[in-house]
Amino acid sequence: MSPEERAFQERIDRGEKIEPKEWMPEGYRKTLIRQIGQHAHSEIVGQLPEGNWITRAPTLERKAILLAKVQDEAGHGLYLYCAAETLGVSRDELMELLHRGKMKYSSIFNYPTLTWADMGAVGWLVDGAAIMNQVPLQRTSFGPYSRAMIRICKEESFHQRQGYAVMMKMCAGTPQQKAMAQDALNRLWYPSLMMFGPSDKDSVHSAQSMAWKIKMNTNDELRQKFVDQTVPQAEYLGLTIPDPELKWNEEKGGYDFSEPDWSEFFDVIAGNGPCNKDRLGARVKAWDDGAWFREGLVAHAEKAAARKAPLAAE
Amino acid sequence: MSPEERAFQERIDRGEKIEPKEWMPEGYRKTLIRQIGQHAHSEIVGQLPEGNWITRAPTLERKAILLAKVQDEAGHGLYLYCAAETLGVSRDELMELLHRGKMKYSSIFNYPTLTWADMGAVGWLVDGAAIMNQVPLQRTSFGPYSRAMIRICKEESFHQRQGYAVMMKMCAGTPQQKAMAQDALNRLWYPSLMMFGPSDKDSVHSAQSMAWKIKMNTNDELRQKFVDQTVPQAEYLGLTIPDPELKWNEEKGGYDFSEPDWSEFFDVIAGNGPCNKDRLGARVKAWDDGAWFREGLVAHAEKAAARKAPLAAE
Amino acid sequence: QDAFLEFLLRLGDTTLILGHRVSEWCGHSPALEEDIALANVALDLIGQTQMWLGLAAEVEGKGRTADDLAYLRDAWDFRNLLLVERPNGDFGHTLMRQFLFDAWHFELLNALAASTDARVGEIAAKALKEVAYHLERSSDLVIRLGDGTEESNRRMREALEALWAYTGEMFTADEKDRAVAEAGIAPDPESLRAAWEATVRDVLEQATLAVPASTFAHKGGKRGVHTEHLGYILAEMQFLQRAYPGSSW
Amino acid sequence: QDAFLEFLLRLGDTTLILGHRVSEWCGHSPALEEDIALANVALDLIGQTQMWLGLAAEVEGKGRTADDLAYLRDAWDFRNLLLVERPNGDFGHTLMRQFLFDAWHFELLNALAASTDARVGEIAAKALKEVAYHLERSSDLVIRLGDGTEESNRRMREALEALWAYTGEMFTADEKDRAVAEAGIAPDPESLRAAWEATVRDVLEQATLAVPASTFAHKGGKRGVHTEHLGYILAEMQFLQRAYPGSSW
Repeated sequence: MSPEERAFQERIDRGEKIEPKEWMPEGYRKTLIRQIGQHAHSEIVGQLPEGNWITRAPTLERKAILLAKVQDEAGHGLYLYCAAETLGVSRDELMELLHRGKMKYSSIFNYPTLTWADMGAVGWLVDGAAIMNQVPLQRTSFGPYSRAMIRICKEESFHQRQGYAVMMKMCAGTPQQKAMAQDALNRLWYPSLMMFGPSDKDSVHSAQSMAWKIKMNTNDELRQKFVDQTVPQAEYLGLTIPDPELKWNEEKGGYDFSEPDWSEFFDVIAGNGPCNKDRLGARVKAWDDGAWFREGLVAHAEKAAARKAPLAAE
Repeated sequence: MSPEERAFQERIDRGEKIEPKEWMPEGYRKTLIRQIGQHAHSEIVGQLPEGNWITRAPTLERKAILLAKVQDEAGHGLYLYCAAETLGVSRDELMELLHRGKMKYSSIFNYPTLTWADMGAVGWLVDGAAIMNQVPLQRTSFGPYSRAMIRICKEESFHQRQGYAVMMKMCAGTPQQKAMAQDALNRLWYPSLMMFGPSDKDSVHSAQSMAWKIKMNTNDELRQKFVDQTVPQAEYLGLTIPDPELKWNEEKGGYDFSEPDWSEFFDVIAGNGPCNKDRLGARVKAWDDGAWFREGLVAHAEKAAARKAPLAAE
Repeated sequence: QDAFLEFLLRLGDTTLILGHRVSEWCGHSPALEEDIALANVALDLIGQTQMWLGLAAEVEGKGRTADDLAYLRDAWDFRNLLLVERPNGDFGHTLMRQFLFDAWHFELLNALAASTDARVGEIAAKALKEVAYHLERSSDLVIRLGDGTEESNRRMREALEALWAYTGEMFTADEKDRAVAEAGIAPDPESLRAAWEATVRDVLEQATLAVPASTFAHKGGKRGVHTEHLGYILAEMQFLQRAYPGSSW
Repeated sequence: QDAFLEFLLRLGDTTLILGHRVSEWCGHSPALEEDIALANVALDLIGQTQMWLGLAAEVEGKGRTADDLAYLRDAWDFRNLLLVERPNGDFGHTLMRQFLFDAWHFELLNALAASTDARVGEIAAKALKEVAYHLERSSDLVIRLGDGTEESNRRMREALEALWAYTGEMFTADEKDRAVAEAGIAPDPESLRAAWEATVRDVLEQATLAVPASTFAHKGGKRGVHTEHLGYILAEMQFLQRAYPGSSW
């Protein structure tokens, strides 16, 4: 470790925040760009599965809540791209990497939303898992990222409560509605567990990221915490977690549960999830179809600037 | 009149059929191309208003009947383009004239189909009016046109009966269904009367066309016949023709009825019907989007021909 | 009473259907800022729908709710303007539709804020703040894209030409419009035209777009005669309420 | 019994949804001959749906009709293959989907014609005549367009690549498939693969298209886990039955 690197690590160890203009190791910068960028991409791709039900929301109030939520997600994307930009990479560059398949987004968004109950389950489980990941990141070492996380966590926990409220309504509703809720849980349970990533035993980058406080907990810790939090919520709803192995382990003070099918996880990562092509295709289409729009705005700005400074322009 | 023209007219007067390779006056050819072409265009544009309900047909049987009907319309288009082609104009040329707005189609298809009852009313009224126009044309002087009309009339009268059957079902159904049927009649009555064209008093071409047996009856004759046929059918359904002036005239042995609003007719002809842009736009889009398809088939045919005759090709 | 109900349905159905159309863009717009802005506009419109249809249900007095009106009527019962059910087209088309609408919506709400009916006045005053912002935003974008590249100008011009014939309906009055106007509940539609035209002329001029000369106007939405598009919107929008009647969501 | 019903729903839902997709082209195809041919294919598929779902309703024995099954079930009750709910895309995409399906459909019906259940055998024999023609036509067009222009080749190649992962589901068996296979009612899905592959290889070779190497297969349709597209199809298809329950049409 060079003296610079040592000093850097000591600042982190003391709990100081690193700010964009300060010195940082290249690896720190790169890891952060990847992590923040992926998170940003997840927010904007994450608009799609929920956007899928806006036009079909069953009441005006639910429609309004869903619209507000999807709008928040776009907003989160914006904060995060801004945080990434402080590291010297532009939003357009990051988007291009996404569109060319060079950067990932959370694989959960490659699953379809098939019934209205998914609007509940996504809020409850997917936002729940996201929060579990994000709450510790409020204390991450990189200042802009930490501040973005603080804003985002506040809204996300609101979303999670709304999602759970949808589930409560469904579970207190007709037998069909309750069946819909159970079906959503069945489909989304394991993909939600996958959101924490494979076991840390199999992860190479984890140790360095944890030292840098870019990653605050191990994947397995967070997954356990998520299961322990979620099982009683499911019980309260009267729903059954689709895991026959699930049971309380008094000794460890948490639930034992089945691992998700990691071969499915790697399939989805490799592009073979149910919706990978549709999701990325939708984003690329939005971007390509909108090129004229962005170019139009740039051209106008240039004209306006030229008109404002007619002498300087000559 | 030249001797040729006189001989030609005498043949027509004797009830002989004119065949494609025989001599005919340029005006006869041009008028026929316009009339047959417009009729062909009407068949293919006419797929759209009914096609609009295929995916929403309320039962599998109704869906099948509607599909068969729309298929027949495309088939009629094909017969008619073939008949026009015998006069030396290709289908592609005619289509291009349609797409550039240089040829018309029946203005009735610029009205929207807004409820399922329209599938009944279109069959009953629109096909009914079309048959009224077409039955006499089975005796038209131009052989290919006459033969196409004979085939078409047979199928059209089948369609009309099916449309009337839909109306019967609706009128015997719930109050909502009956209201839907009445609403369809209200919207389509005057546009159907317009299908016969303005009063012959205002038509310049009529006399020549009638002499040539391209037009067999005056517009007003056919319109009167249509009203006289349709009013009792509406009564049988328990529906009210939306014309307070409608009443039986014992003296003339037919109904007195209100003229349609001819200013609306000319508006629609001028491009300002409710659906003109959507209809023509849909056809142009189908054609343009399909260019690669047609070119692919031509390219393949050329390759196949070249492969069959490798020596001749060298 | 009857005319008042009709007036409220016309307004509430219009904001509902436009909100639906705008929301179709969620996650598919050309820029992240637009995703946010469009979701916001849709959200405002749906919020206004809740108020207008809520009041309509109250005025109707048959125990129906705003949701019943939104989800359990078929196309022929809808009273929205044809303009708002037009398909989104490209993003320029959507923006132009929004601008032509916002410019009218703003004038209407401005007049409604002085309604003799206090409930109408209150809703209008609340909505006016939102719509003032919608108009500011759509005007600005129409100007920038009209006066942008050759392509953006062409797209905005084509959108304007395609939509122009759907603007006249905003200003045509029938006996029901006249009845609410006489009662001082709402302005005479025709009275909004001059201010609307002034806004439109001003913005289009800055956008280097010519105001179309045609005065032809498609009509029918306000009396339930729609385009073929509305049926598809409703089939999608109403699916859950239709498929699971009587459920609570 | 249960497995037999499931088998019939899988087949009837598949023909229904493909018939729906194909019918979306009516009046919008690239040539008049194609308008006619597609309407004809859709018509055949809807006719087959009436027979399969009619038999399903009979086997179910709960007094439901084919129309009840088609119009009053939600997406999660549908058992169609995912392949047939994929959006139409361009015309080449639609044709490729049809070809990949027809090649399987033909082998399936061929085997079903020898079903131990006479009703199944009869329906299959009737449908086989139609489907033999569908396959002839779609094979021919795939060949001509694959071996046409550079653009038509590219479009057919892209369609093939996009759809390939949806073909595997046709050949994967679950316990219900195995139960009807053991009863001699239907062939084991896996047993159809060799003949299908032979047809596909032969046609693609003539079309100068490479058979994709990937063996990944999307699954779920046969147990009611669909793509997001099916919900929209059903909302549209079922609107009238849902909005006017109990009416007779």
